[in-house]
Amino acid sequence: WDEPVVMELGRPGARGQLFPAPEQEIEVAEIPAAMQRKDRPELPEITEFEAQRHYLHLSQMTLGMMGISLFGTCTMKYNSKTAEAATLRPELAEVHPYQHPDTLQGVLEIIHDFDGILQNLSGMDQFVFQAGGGADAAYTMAALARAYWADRGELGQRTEMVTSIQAHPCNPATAAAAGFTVINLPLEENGYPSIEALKAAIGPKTALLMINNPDDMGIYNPEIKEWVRLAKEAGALCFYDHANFNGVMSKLSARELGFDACMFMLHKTFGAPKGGGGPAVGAFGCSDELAPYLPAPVVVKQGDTYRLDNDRPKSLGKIREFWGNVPQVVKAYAWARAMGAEGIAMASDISVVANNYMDKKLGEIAGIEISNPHIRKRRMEMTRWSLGPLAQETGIGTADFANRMADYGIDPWWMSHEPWIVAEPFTPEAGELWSKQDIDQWIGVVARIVQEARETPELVKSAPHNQAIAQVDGSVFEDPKAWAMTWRAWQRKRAGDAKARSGSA
Amino acid sequence: WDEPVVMELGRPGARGQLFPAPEQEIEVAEIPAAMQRKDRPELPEITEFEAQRHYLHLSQMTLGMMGISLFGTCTMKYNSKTAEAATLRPELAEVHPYQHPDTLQGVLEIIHDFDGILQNLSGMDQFVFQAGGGADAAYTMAALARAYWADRGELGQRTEMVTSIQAHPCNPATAAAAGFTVINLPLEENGYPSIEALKAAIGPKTALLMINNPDDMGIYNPEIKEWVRLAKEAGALCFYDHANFNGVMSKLSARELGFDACMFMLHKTFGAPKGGGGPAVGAFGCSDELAPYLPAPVVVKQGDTYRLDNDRPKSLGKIREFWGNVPQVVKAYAWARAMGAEGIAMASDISVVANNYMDKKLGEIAGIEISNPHIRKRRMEMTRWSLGPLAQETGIGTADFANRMADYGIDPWWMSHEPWIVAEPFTPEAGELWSKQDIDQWIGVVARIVQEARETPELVKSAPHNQAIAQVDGSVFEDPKAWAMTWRAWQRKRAGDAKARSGSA
Amino acid sequence: MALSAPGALQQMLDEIGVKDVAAVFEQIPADHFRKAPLDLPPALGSEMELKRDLVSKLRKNEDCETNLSFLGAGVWQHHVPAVVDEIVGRTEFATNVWGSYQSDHGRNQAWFEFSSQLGALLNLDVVQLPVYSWGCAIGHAIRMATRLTGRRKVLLPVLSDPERLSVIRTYCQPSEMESHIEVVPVAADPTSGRLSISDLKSKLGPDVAAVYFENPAYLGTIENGAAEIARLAREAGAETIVGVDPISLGVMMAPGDYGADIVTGPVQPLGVHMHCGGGVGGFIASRDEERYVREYNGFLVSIAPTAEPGQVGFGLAASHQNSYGSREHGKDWTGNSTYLWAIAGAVYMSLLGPQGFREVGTLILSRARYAARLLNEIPGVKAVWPETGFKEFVVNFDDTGKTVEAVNDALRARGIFGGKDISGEGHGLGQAALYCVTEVHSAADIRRLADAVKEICQ
Amino acid sequence: MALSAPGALQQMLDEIGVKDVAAVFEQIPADHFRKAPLDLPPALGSEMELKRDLVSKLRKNEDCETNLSFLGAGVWQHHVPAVVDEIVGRTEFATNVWGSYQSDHGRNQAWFEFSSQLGALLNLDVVQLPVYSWGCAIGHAIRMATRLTGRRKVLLPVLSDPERLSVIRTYCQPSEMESHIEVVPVAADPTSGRLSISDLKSKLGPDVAAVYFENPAYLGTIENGAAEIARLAREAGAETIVGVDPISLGVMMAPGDYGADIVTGPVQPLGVHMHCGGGVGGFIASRDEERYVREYNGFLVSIAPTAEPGQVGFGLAASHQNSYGSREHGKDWTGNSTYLWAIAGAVYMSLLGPQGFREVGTLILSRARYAARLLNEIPGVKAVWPETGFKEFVVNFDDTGKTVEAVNDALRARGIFGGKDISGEGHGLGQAALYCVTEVHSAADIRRLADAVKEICQ
Repeated sequence: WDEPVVMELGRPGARGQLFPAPEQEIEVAEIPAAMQRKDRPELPEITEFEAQRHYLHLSQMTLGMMGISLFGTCTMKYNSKTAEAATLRPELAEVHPYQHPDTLQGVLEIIHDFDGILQNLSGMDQFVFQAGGGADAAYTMAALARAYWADRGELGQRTEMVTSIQAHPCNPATAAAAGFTVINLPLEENGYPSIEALKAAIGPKTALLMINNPDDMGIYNPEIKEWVRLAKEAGALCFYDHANFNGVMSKLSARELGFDACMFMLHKTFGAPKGGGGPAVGAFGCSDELAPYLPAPVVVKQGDTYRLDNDRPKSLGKIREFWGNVPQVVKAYAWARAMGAEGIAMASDISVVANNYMDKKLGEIAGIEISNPHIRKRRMEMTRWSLGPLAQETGIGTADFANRMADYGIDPWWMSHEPWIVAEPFTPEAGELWSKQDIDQWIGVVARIVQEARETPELVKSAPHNQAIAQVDGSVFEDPKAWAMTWRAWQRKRAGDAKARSGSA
Repeated sequence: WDEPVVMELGRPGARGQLFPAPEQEIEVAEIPAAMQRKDRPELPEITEFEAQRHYLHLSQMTLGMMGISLFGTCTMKYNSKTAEAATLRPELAEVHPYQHPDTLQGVLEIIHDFDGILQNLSGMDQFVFQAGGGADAAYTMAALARAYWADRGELGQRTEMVTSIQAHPCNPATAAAAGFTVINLPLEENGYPSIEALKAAIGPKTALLMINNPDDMGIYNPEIKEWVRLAKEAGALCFYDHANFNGVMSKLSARELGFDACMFMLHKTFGAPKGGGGPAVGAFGCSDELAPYLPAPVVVKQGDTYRLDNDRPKSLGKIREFWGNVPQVVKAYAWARAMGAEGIAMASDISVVANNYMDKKLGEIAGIEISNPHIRKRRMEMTRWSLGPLAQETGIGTADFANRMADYGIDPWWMSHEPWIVAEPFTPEAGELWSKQDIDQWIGVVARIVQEARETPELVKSAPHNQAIAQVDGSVFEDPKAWAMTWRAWQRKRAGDAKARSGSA
Repeated sequence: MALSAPGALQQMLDEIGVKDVAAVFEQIPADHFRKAPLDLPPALGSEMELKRDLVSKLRKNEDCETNLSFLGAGVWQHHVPAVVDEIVGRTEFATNVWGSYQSDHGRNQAWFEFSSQLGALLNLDVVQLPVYSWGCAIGHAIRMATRLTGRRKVLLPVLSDPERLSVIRTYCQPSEMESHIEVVPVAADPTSGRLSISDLKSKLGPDVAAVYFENPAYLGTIENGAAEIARLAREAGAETIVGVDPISLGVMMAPGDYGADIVTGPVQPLGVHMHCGGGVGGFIASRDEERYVREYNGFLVSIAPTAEPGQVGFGLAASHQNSYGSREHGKDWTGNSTYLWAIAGAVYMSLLGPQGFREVGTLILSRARYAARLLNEIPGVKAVWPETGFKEFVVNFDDTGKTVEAVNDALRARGIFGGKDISGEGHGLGQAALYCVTEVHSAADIRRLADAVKEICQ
Repeated sequence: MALSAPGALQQMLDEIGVKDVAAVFEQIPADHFRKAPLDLPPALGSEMELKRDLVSKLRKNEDCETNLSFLGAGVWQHHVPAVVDEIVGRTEFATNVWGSYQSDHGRNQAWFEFSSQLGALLNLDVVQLPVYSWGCAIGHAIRMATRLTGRRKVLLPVLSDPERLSVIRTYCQPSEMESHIEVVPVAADPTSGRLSISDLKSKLGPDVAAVYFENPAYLGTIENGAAEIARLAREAGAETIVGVDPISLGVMMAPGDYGADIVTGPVQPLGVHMHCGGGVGGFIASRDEERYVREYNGFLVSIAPTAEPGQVGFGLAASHQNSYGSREHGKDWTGNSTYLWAIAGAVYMSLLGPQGFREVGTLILSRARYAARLLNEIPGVKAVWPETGFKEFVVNFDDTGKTVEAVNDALRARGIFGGKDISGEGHGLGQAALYCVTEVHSAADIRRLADAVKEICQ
């Protein structure tokens, strides 16, 4: 579709949604003059049919999960329509969080039961679902650490958070936003920081350790138990960022490894849909020792009744309003119930096997190279790869490659979080969703673009060619005179351009 | 998408839907040996995700109402998602028609109220909704006429149904299927049959007259009151096929014109969705005199309670099981309530004005010609046009034209029902849905293809070019050796072909 | 309506060159315009008010999700997978109009996949897109048989569903019509409910166009003698028309394998909600022989090569024989039908696959037998033919001294919809109800029913 | 899982060249594997069982469709158009992952249209995609202001929502932290509930980074002095941060027009269901000045030309400053957020248009005032500041001798959810409840409430 921006559609007076006038017995009220709106907001005026058609067109111009996407670090899952449909029922969609708990027994029961499931998977003692994503759960950890150390009167001293340079950016970012100084440990040749570096970093100033394992390169830190031991010896709290839980579900228990707290991403590992970036949930779990600091409310069971426990004087406060993205919790509960213990174990098996199959097939393509190639052990559920050799040979980098992938109906790959440790990185993750046919087709596309990079590099450089739009001019995104985050700004700047042009003509 | 047929997908053992084993306390039962299935049905084996993705791809390869469609005789309408969502609630979707009426009061109330609305629009005394479409409503009329004449002991004599050659094919077809002899009246120069022809056709053998007005050419028979008078004088029943009601809503009353019965297509005039060919509803209404012959049950109100009246000894029997496509009735009710009397009148105004605007614009394109060009009066809500001049000039006919339209994201037009009275016909209908921009764009495409027909006729002949598939080889559709209505048949015939080829090689 | 925006209509009137709306209605004589003004309920102009009106009315219904229902007999409560609802609800499919192979390739492929998968269940090569209902499918099939044989009599079981039978009779016309088709009932074996082979033999003859029977039959019984019936019909030169429940075909023999010539059945079990009876549709299938294909009334979707080698497309085969192509000379008639349910069926069958059909068939059968057994154990309550059914079975209450109506009223007060009351249907089965048990009924549900019936009948 | 099909996994193991699944987990030391076996509830392997489990549990809830609810305070019951539900539910959008301009152009355009339309309501040129909630948006805005000004104190109304305030405090850190931001309340004018200008003046000074207020405010009051507050803040060198309810902006002045520097607000009123609080999201907006743009934490979608002349595409502007680009040096942090609600909002705003926002604003205002009047007429019941509100207002029950809890329990027994109990919030308003009335509440609903309250309080 050659679809205009909605602001360009319509005609004066067209209506997509009518509201009745107030009933006869109701006097029509007005906003006080000082605060009355005098202008008409410059919104489009279109019919309901036109709005529907426009957004249906836009949906069709969105690849989403309609093709094959081995998008690393995000763990592609099937998002059950059954769970989706259940959460859209009025019994959940039309429910207010301030209703009396007697009227919320169904949803509280589900949250409570799901809490129990996560407790079992992690060994933690209590979960809350307030955080709006994985990063927000990391922030919850940082805020909880503040409350914990403040309660002990040590917050003034415990000012540092230790992590790895390979940890997801949300860990250092949230810790910093919470007021901690971030210490990033560099990676060694074996793909993870050394014990020595850790020892040097931790001490009486360390408030907490935030770490994920395996990391995005697919490397598991085999010294993690020792890390936790050392950190706790120094008094620090240990947080397990379980973003990459998919490959170790049923294999590892955060608590058994010694961690005090962990988080799961329900929109990722637990099959809730991602919505193109939320609503999401970072489920945060911790030990009984840390539970008093959790954000309120916590769902508890008293006899046969479920209640919201708001009486938590040591609580860190609120991470966000209400209890979290409840429908996503229900979807995650549905996923866990549909899978059961065996299904969860099998999903983890499949995701790691499939990833290794993918690694093997990618390894057969000349010009791309696995990260830390000297590490011979099989990677976990995702693997960082490098297009470095091909880029040196042909000038085609990972961003060019991504541009071209969409032409084959395949989502551009995920390159890497910052910092890029390997040259021209890309990070595929096979997961348990895709069939062998899907993975083979994906690898076939990679092989084909590698060939194109050698034979017709211009074709790759100037991609995409058969998508809705051509390559975007990226220069505007960092140029205050050109960027335009709204139609208003675009109109103004285009008018400015036109004026400038006519002025110079 | 280059989407395979579902039978080609999957792998042995893949599952899209699991069922539990019977509970412990239940003995697993078996079908008697004589009737047990021994073979495995050759169905695809795919996952739920793969099934979803496959059918989502197919949906995206369906233009449907995603573009602009001035598809004549079908009256394109906006199909409200509000009504759709309401009917998908368990309160209607999970309702069984044999439930006790006490448990059906909501849906019975809606049906009863909608009956009242249709009574008002038509002047008839009772409506039923059993017929599964307009054709089925015509069949209802034919079957009712049988019951009526049988009740009077005249069925042996009243054996003929009179209609116009331009009436929708369902009228003669259903009357013939019901056992009547069909008399088709030819059209005169003025676009409708003459009173003389009618007089010659009707008499003591005439059981009924079935007629629509205006017809698909957009011509209104101004003598229709005289027709009805003459037919009733001969004792015949008069049925108004209100397929083209959209342009005369609020303008005409079937009863005031003298008709005994009429039908409305709820999936067309009343805004229920078409579903690509149903479920649909032909609402059938008649006078009190004919009501005893209606198919049972009829929804009636007794005091404050709604009931299903099954006690109708003179009933024609059942047209189909149960009461009809109830959700479509609810959607039509919703449409009528959303529009109200004024909205309905305005929709009819708009549809006829828009059609005349379209006529004016089409008339400016050389090579296409309005039907019966000597009739100068403005057409009703649709107009039959002819591509005859262009076909003579360029060899491009209406079917070629339709093939090419899809390339512009526009539904191929409706050509004409049989028989084709004008050369290379097409029948656009502007309706009240489309904006002026939409109609202008549609006409722009027609003008452009006319130009292509002159400049690059091969391009048009070999269309489509940018649709999911290229031009289909139509020869197989009438060839018993080639047609294949199932994958089984296709496999068998392809294998036969391969064998034949290898034999001849 | 885009053109209801202020001024939009006037702009068009100006372009046309008329001064007001009345001018475009010039064809209608003045005395034809209606005199009675429209008197409709007030408009619910806002979506908000409209939704509230609809929802508040529909909430007056009781449904089979809140209540436990054992109603069947032509529309049955089966599990509808959420993906089926999604696909059927896609606006591309739901609001689709007529389409063409160019613009609606995806829909046409889904249609073909419906026929293909149903053909795999039936072991038959030709499957038409569904007609309005199962009863209508039988009606058309019988008319096909009369055209094929030139005969005008059809035999069918005396224990037929009065609802479908009434539809069939409408298709066969009153006896006063010249083209009348005579409908002759064949007796049932009282010990099994199955068709009486001896009575069938006595009624078969050179005037019989077709024998129709169902498998499982209206009262749930499995017709073990199906092959024998088909053989006898064939010997008499008659067509064998069978009605089957497609959800049984993972465990029951495909009708194509026991000699059925024309097969009909309901579409609703394949992923369509009950919709208060609005979920019905009926299929017709046969072998791929030209004599059969030439008698179909509706849409036959064929796969076909396209101008691009190796590519396939889809279109309507033998379309000139339908009423669109041939008016009164066409085969019966067609028009808007229930084609959206073909898409539902395609998705449903692809989700289940061979193993899913086997599992669901076994589950239904086992649970239905369990229900029959539990009810049969209640004093005074008798499951008639308890070991011969698939998902439906007849329960007799004569010895409880209660009418089915009384039992059902009492059940309803307990949130249970009892089986369909068939006492008045003239089958000679006394105070009897037809119970339906499917995969949605757990053992606990069935026990809840049995406990309630026990309590009521004591 | 396609690879759970029998043999499928083995095929891959063979290709990899290992003999069993354990081999691919070779990186994990043996003593790291969990010892406690998984002990989860039994799997609900079939969709049918899963659906029944979910539905039967959710049906234990009471909802605001069956009951009449007057709860608001951060999530409000508004009408959600069916088309919004459709678009948001499209699998393309709902299951979308991260996307790129190449593959997800449509989604990016919808995002841009959200910002563009909201910008038109706010009369501001920069709108970020929503963060987790309104409270979070305020938190980020305050942190932006401290970075912009280098000051570490924020003034806000004493009559703030404790829920949002708690979130804000979390963003401002405990006082023990070096980078602590001090949160200082400004008194309210007791006769109107509005911000006390004199108290504001007394607290403004060279250490104040920002003044935050809401319009309408937590307790529903309209801040007539908004322009004055912004002027005073500007004079003191502080940023003016405003919180607005976007559904009010058809009738209330755009914050861009009274001097707001940074504007925040909830997204949920724009076409998102309450979802038990899971429907929230918060927006941040400002003028298009580089100093502001450089302080945003999340996703700013910009329109941009493409390689094809005349064509436009979309991408993320200033993305290096967020935490993906700069880790701990980024502006606060970002991650998965509530971007699906941006699409809901885009559809919602396009459906309403300028006239729809005017109508819905007038309707809400008029009905809320009507409700306040009816309740105020009940002996002992007092609408506090009845003429200053938009959709929410405070009702005091002191003179009835009843607690809000008792009134609400009695209302609940009548199918009515009374207003939020704010008696314990320390605002000194006695036994008081915050009532919310929107376009969904008809005059009859409001009378039903008033009649019930009257009956209860007599």
